[in-house]
Amino acid sequence: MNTVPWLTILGAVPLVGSAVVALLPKGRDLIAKQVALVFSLATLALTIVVALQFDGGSSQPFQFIESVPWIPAFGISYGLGVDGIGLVLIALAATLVPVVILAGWRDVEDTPDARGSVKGYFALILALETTMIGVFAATDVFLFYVFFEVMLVPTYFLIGRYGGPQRSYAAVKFLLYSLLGGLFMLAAMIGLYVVSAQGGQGTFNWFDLAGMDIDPTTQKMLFLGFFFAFAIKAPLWPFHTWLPDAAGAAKPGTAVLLIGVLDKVGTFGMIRYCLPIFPAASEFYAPVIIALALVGLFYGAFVALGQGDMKRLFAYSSMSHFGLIVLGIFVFTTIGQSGSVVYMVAHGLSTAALFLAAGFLMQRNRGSSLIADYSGVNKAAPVLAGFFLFGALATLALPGLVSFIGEFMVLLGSFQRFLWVGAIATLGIVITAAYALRLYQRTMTGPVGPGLEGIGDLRGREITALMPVVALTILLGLYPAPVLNVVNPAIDNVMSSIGATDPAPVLGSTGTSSEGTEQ
Amino acid sequence: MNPANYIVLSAVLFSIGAIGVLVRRNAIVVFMCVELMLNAANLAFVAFARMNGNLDGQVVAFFVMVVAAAEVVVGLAIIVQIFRTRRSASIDEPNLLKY
Amino acid sequence: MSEGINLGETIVFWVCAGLATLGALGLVLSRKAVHSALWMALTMINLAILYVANSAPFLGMVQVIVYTGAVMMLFLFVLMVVGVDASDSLIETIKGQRAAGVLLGLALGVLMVWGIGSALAGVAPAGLERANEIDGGNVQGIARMIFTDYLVAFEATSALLITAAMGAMVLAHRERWAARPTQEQLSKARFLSGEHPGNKPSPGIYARHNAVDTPALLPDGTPSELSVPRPLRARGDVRPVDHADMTEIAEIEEVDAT
Amino acid sequence: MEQIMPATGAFSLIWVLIALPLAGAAVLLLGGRMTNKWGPYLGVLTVVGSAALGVVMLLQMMGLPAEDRSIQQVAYRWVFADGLSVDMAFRLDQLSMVFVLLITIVGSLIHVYSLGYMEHDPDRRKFFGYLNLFVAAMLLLVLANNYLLLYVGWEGVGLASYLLIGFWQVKPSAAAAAKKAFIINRVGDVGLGLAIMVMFVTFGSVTFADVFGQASAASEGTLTAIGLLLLLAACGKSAQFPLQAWLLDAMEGPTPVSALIHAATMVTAGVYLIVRSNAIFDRAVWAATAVVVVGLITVFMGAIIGSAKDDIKKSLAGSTMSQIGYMITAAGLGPIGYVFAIFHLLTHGVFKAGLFLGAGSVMHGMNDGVNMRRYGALRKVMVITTITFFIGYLAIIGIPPFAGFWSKDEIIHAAFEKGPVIGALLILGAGITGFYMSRMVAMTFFGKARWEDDVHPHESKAVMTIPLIILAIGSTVLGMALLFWGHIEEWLEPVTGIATAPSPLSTAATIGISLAFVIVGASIGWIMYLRREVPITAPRGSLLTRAARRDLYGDDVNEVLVVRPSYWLSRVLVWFDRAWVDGFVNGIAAFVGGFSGRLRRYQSGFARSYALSMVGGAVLVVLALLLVRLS
Amino acid sequence: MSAPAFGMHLADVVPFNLPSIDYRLIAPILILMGAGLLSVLVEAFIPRRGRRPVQLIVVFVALLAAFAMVLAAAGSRAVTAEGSIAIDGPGLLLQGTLLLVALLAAMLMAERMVDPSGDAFAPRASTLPGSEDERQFTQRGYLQTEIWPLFCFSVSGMLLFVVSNDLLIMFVALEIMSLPLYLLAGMARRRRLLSQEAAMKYFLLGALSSAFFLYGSALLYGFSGSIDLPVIADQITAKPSQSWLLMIGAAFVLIGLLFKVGAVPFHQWVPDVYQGSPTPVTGFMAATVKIAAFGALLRVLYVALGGLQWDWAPMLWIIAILTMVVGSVIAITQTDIKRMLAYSSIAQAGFILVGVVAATREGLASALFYLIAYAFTTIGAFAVIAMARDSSGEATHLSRWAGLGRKSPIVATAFTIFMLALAGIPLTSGFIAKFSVFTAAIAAGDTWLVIVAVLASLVAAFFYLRVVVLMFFAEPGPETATVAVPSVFTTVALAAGATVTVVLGVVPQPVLEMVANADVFIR
Repeated sequence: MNTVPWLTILGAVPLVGSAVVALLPKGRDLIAKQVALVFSLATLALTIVVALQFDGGSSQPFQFIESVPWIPAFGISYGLGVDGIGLVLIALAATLVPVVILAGWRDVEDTPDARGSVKGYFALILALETTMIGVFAATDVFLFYVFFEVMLVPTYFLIGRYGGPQRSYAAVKFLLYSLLGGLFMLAAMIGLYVVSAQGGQGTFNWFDLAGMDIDPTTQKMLFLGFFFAFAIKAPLWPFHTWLPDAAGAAKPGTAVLLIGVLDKVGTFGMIRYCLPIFPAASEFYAPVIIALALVGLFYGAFVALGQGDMKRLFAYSSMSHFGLIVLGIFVFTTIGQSGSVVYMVAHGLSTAALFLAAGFLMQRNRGSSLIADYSGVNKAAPVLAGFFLFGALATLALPGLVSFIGEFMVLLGSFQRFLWVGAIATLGIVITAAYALRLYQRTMTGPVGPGLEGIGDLRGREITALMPVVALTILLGLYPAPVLNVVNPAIDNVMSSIGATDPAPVLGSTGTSSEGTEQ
Repeated sequence: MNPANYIVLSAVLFSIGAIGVLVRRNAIVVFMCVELMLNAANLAFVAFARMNGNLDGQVVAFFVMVVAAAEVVVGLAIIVQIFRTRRSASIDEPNLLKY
Repeated sequence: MSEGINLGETIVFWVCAGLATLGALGLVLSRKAVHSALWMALTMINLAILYVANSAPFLGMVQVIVYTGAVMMLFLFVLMVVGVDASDSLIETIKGQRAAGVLLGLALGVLMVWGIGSALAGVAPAGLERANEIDGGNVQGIARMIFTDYLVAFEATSALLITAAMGAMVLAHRERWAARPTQEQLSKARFLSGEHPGNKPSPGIYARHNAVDTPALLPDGTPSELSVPRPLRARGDVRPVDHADMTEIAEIEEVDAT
Repeated sequence: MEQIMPATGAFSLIWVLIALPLAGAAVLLLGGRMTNKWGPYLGVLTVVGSAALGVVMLLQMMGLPAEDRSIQQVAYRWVFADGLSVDMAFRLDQLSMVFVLLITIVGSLIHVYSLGYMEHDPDRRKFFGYLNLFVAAMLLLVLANNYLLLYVGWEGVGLASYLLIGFWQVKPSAAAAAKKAFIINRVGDVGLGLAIMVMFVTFGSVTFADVFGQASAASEGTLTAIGLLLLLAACGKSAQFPLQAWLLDAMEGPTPVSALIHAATMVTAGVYLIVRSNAIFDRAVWAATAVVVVGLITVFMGAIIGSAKDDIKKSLAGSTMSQIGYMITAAGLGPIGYVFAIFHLLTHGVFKAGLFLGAGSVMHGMNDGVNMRRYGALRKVMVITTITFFIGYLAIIGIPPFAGFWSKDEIIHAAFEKGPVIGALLILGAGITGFYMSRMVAMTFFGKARWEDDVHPHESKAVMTIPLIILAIGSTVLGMALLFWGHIEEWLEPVTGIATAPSPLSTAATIGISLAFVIVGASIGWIMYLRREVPITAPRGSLLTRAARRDLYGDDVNEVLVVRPSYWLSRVLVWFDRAWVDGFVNGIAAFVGGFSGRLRRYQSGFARSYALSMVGGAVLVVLALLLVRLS
Repeated sequence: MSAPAFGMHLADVVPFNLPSIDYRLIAPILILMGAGLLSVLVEAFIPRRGRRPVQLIVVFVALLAAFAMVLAAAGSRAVTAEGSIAIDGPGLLLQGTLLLVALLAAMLMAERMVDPSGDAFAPRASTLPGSEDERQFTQRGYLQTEIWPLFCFSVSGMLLFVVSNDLLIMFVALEIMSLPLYLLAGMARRRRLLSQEAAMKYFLLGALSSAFFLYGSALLYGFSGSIDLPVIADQITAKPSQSWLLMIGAAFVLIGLLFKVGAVPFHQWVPDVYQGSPTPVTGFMAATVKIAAFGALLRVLYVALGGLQWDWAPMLWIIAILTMVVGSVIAITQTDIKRMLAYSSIAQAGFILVGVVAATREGLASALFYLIAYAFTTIGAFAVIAMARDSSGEATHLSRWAGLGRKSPIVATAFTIFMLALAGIPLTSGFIAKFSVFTAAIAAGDTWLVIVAVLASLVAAFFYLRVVVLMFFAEPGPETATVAVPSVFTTVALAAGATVTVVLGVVPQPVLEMVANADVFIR
């Protein structure tokens, strides 16, 4: 066992960074940025150290376990630990934060009506990172909830203070919507605690709760509470309307963290909490959820197709992708769930690429995010256009990129369980291509639009910020083993905890059976 | 006669006092109505003391008189203060605080 | 039934109950606040009688002295301050307040009377003889309880009384921010100001116009503007003295004189 | 069960085949401006390197016994989860070998040609990067040992195609064409993806070896499903009916791209896919029949479109469609057709590349004009181009001994074996081929010059003409070489299965008949466009001509059936999202706000009102308590 | 009647047993009352200039001494003063909290830096608003130091209220607590018309509620023959008949207490009084009256009416729902921050009632915790409100708070912490409080009540966050209030409020243990 509280250290580093940045004297903006970057890089380095120590082959799905009693009165402990799923999502967060910091280097200065200070912006981002790490590392449901909710606060400020014209409305809507889900989850969580207390001292310990046998009726009620919160977060159709507003109002960097990491908490929560703790309820609700996921997949894609605003388009596209992730989780196949996790990572990266590239573009044109305001950027800023295209391709899950692996695994897993679901979902890839390329065509190609002639191409810093994302997208696409190696055991654990088994191939491995078809 | 009649009387007085509070506009009269309600309570205490056969009720009634006296002083002081400011003892007139 | 209620008490009850209710209704229904207060006093006195009838002679006395004597006097006193004539208009200004108030009050009364009546139907009073005997009397009994069982409450009421005194003083006592000037100081100030030290002449009274705007005539026959109120002077509303009038007046006077 | 050999010797470098152009692409695309100068040469070198390596491998493979020629190289485990394991693994067998050679050699030639053709383009570094990317993806497509990896190559070439069609993005038409190509291809990709899923669900694996090995055990229904889905994929990539609409627009790309991607290699990937999956089609009669039907329809669609277009590249594109229709038809014929499908694919790859490059050379001299009605009499100023183009012409219409003759004839021949109707239709198609190709040659190189004023046609530079010459030579000899020297039937037999030899008698008959049709068609073409003056503005033409000019209404059908409905659906959903989904949420907020505004009016400021509510509350509380007790 | 009342021989008198009073246990109450008396004397004998410091010393020393006595009594469980006073876990806990919160409130009341003309109270409450007298007194820097004895008495009443074990002492304590508050409410330095109006409304409605309480006591006395809470409880179990007396009596007593708590429909005084009173008094009232009233309410419900749980639970259910919903909903359209916090306090009362309804030990403990958390947060919030000023005094209109976060980030951040706590965001005391209340309610089977509470929390979150939005997301303009630089008093109160709010959110275990150990009333 580990004696070093790695996860605590990991979470503490950005928090300390946040405090340091916040306490810097006014006007030392450059130093604030540099300090923020250093801390975020240190976090990334630590994450890599942790990831390298993670033993994917171990029989123990959760590692780096820490547990200290926190509020014994309610059986609450400060419990941390990661399995493969948590680890890759933490890694995703740790990767994206320095990227966002670097990309947002001049976000505050370049927004004339920004409400906050430079150091505040970066302090909030670092604080957000702490909560992101915490939420993925918590093994105590209560602790998870705390991070889940506290996470809203820095995000709220990031949107509301540093966002675009609709920021206030969007921030409040985001917060209230999330709180609504969170409060229902709180009620369900308390219900869970009360159920666990029926046999003596109640607990919030995930390991105990996951091993608990709850009667199906109760499960169904409690499940709804948790699922509702996650469905809002993810966001699943029809609980999504906060996302376009929030993403539309937020700075690109904020939007990347919001969609790329924060929203993953929803899908992460489903796979970590809904399934293992409420297996019977999960099974009961799966058809409905799958239906919602499918609706969301196509709904999001079609609305994205009709969007005139880039940021909103990305939001709807994400909604569509979240439909896919949720689908992968609730078809109860190893492949589908592994795929979902891979897709979470992939989506984080692709969102980052696309959103940041779009952000760089908008910054060059008075912050306009209207597609109609752009044309022929490729001519004026070819490198920018290149990254933009890369982002679009990552979004449409081009094979060879990591998003393809995730998407395909989800589709395959769905197909494996429910033939028609998988088949219908697969049709989504056409619409995805349609809106992604339509966006590129409208903005980047054709004659250079008015006012765009001299916008200037990406600078070194901007390219530096984008490169890691691009590189990871390609590398993991060609060699996803680092992710799959740690995710697969965790998924096996989830599958066994819900008692689901994969459908065997029709012919089996021996190939002797000639019976049966896919019908 | 049933000793409960005392209690019934007190209930009637209490209700009349309550109605007075609701329909009268002069703050002093309203306050007198409240005093009437306290008196009704006192009557109930006294009657109950007799019915229960212990003196607690009478003691309470005694204390209530003391308390009521103090309350009257404070209340009247407040009313006088308002009157001096507004030249009116109407309870409806101070109506700046609302919604 | 250890202690029946005799006829005398029954009569007393019905009389006093009737009067008390009458007083209460009078309190609520009188338009003039003073009348209300007097009706209230009627109720209180009757209640005092009922206390006595209920084996609470001490309380009956206290009721008369403290309530009717002190509290009601205070009420009346304040009423005097506020204005004896203060009366409510009959028009209810808050929509529906009166109807709703009466309705709710009646509902409350009905609920209470019905509930209490049914709860106490057939209950006999235990009587206070035994309780009074323990200490040798009603007053002694109350005294003992006040100084033993309810000592803390008794002590605590002192805080209440001090608060009351304090409150009355804070809100009603007008402190001076400077020493009150003496008679001498006042008269000196009056003369030193250089203004007209004595009474100003009253306006001339010629009831042919708005009389206050008419200056008085000094003994020498000249009009004195000082006799016209200052606001009118400031507005320039001083009626000029018409000499035709003067002679006319003189003639009239002469006629009168003769 | 076939035997799969580990990679030894030169075969251990299979991955290098792909990696070399890929590295070139990476350097070119990421290197930025500093590679402007030498980048294109690097691009050429990497492809030539791959070609050389391919030749070495061919030699090594030829040295092996026929049953040991299926080489597999596993790089690493790629995608895996419980029950799923897909390797990054390559398979080099006889079929992929010929593709490797076709891709790298034709690719090299086109790279070289492009050095000249793109000389003055400011973005030519990117062009070469994309081309390299294409070559890498195409090699991955043919070298993959499983369907999933094939899928990567499959979309990879789609991406390269997208990038190259839209290379001149400033032209909105080019950008639109690129998008259209990608999206229509995506429809095909759905087929491939679903096919892979059915395979996985059925066989538990997606490697060629496992799928083909167990295919006999699967039910015919399953195999039919897989076959039809693969056909859908092939239709998308190979521009077969009903997913043909993109190919004509794809001519917006630079001409070398049209030659390499939209004639010689990528568009034939569908043929490769079907032939590669022969184990499935052999056991799925209906799927195979569907393949034939699709192929036949496309033969005629392509030919008719090719006959009507005045744009030289579009006409050639129609021709490509048609020729691939031949291949697809052949692939649908079963074991007797596979080999000839591939055979025709190879010869077509060479002569069509030559034709396209020739067209490119012509355009180069004509200030990038593509309208054949403004050509004419170019034989006088472009001798080499004219000769090489003419050789390609002879090859495509199938005049012996040029390459096309052998391969097309074999297909027609095999079709007759399957059924006389198919054969007859193919012969008819050959006749139309003769017509439109003659028309093209006549309009371009013969007749009177109808050039626009400022056009000064000239022969292209050597860097462009040398590839033309090489391809012309290929167009001349390749058919014979492969048939008589290379024994392509025997070479491919381990992969495609034993083809029953066609009877020689029918051979002679079919040759005769088809030649006759070709000559008749060609004559009509020559007569129509050489005897009469070619009008500069196209005459209105017949109903068929007009339909063909509009791509036989392919775009209109798409527009009505797909584009417009999608557009309206997205509009409706955008509205629905705002008005109803978001409106509902905001409506709740507004409702609470309004409720609040109404509720606060009860706080009237009158103490008596407050007292009223207290007394009312008291009544209610008493009632509530009593009710609870009474109930 | 034969016994002569007078002239009796001493020997004839029945032995007069001195009442058994454990003065150690009631010392906190006595200390505060004594302090009140002492400060009356200070008013009488110390020259005007010296009064304020002496009064402050008296008050602070008394509060601290009383707190020390509460600490010393920790763990005691005794009924003393002949059954009038019950010292037990909840009582002591609430007394301790009351004293600490009162200490902070006293600091706010003592503040005289934020207003250039003095403290928050009228220099002389008896002067007419706008009169020459008022101007002169203001100019001369007069301070109404009589607030201190009133304050002391009020606190002593609260201390007594939460430990009173019979209905009489409860009534007396209620009045001791309330009368000074009625007076203090009317003594604001600025906006005196509002202040006086608040005092009158508070007084008249308070007197009405007292009448209800008293009449209810009478009926309970009639039912049980005693005014001792435990005896009433015994009688309830002993004689289930005569339920009408009991029911109406219980209802009236509860009405009296629910009024003080600010529960709907007895809540309407709250917004007016909170808005009109001097801000330190509002803070004091909001924090302490809530504690004291809930303490008494819990004692009556759990001790005297424990046997009637099935009767009052549904009624309280409805009241809790009404209170949460009405409070939260009306608050969202408020434009005055004090008024908004008043509605917020109504809503918070509803949340506490959720714990009360549970009628379990956990329910009691959770309500206690909620009270503690709420009190410190509230006092902190009012400290901030007292500091936000413009030329006319306190800037309580919400529009004045726009952009405050930019102008005074530290104070705005503190206020944000309070708002987040009231909204129940984790890592603040408010969250743990809500959490424990909901836990108790769900454990008691009141799931639907919790779901309503959850929805009300959401609505509540909206208006709490609206302030945050205003402070941080809007640009400061000329209208924006200025945060006055306070003296050490307000600073300490603010810091203490914020610290407790955060500490109770992060490490609530010690306090949770305390409330868990204090979850049973003595009977």
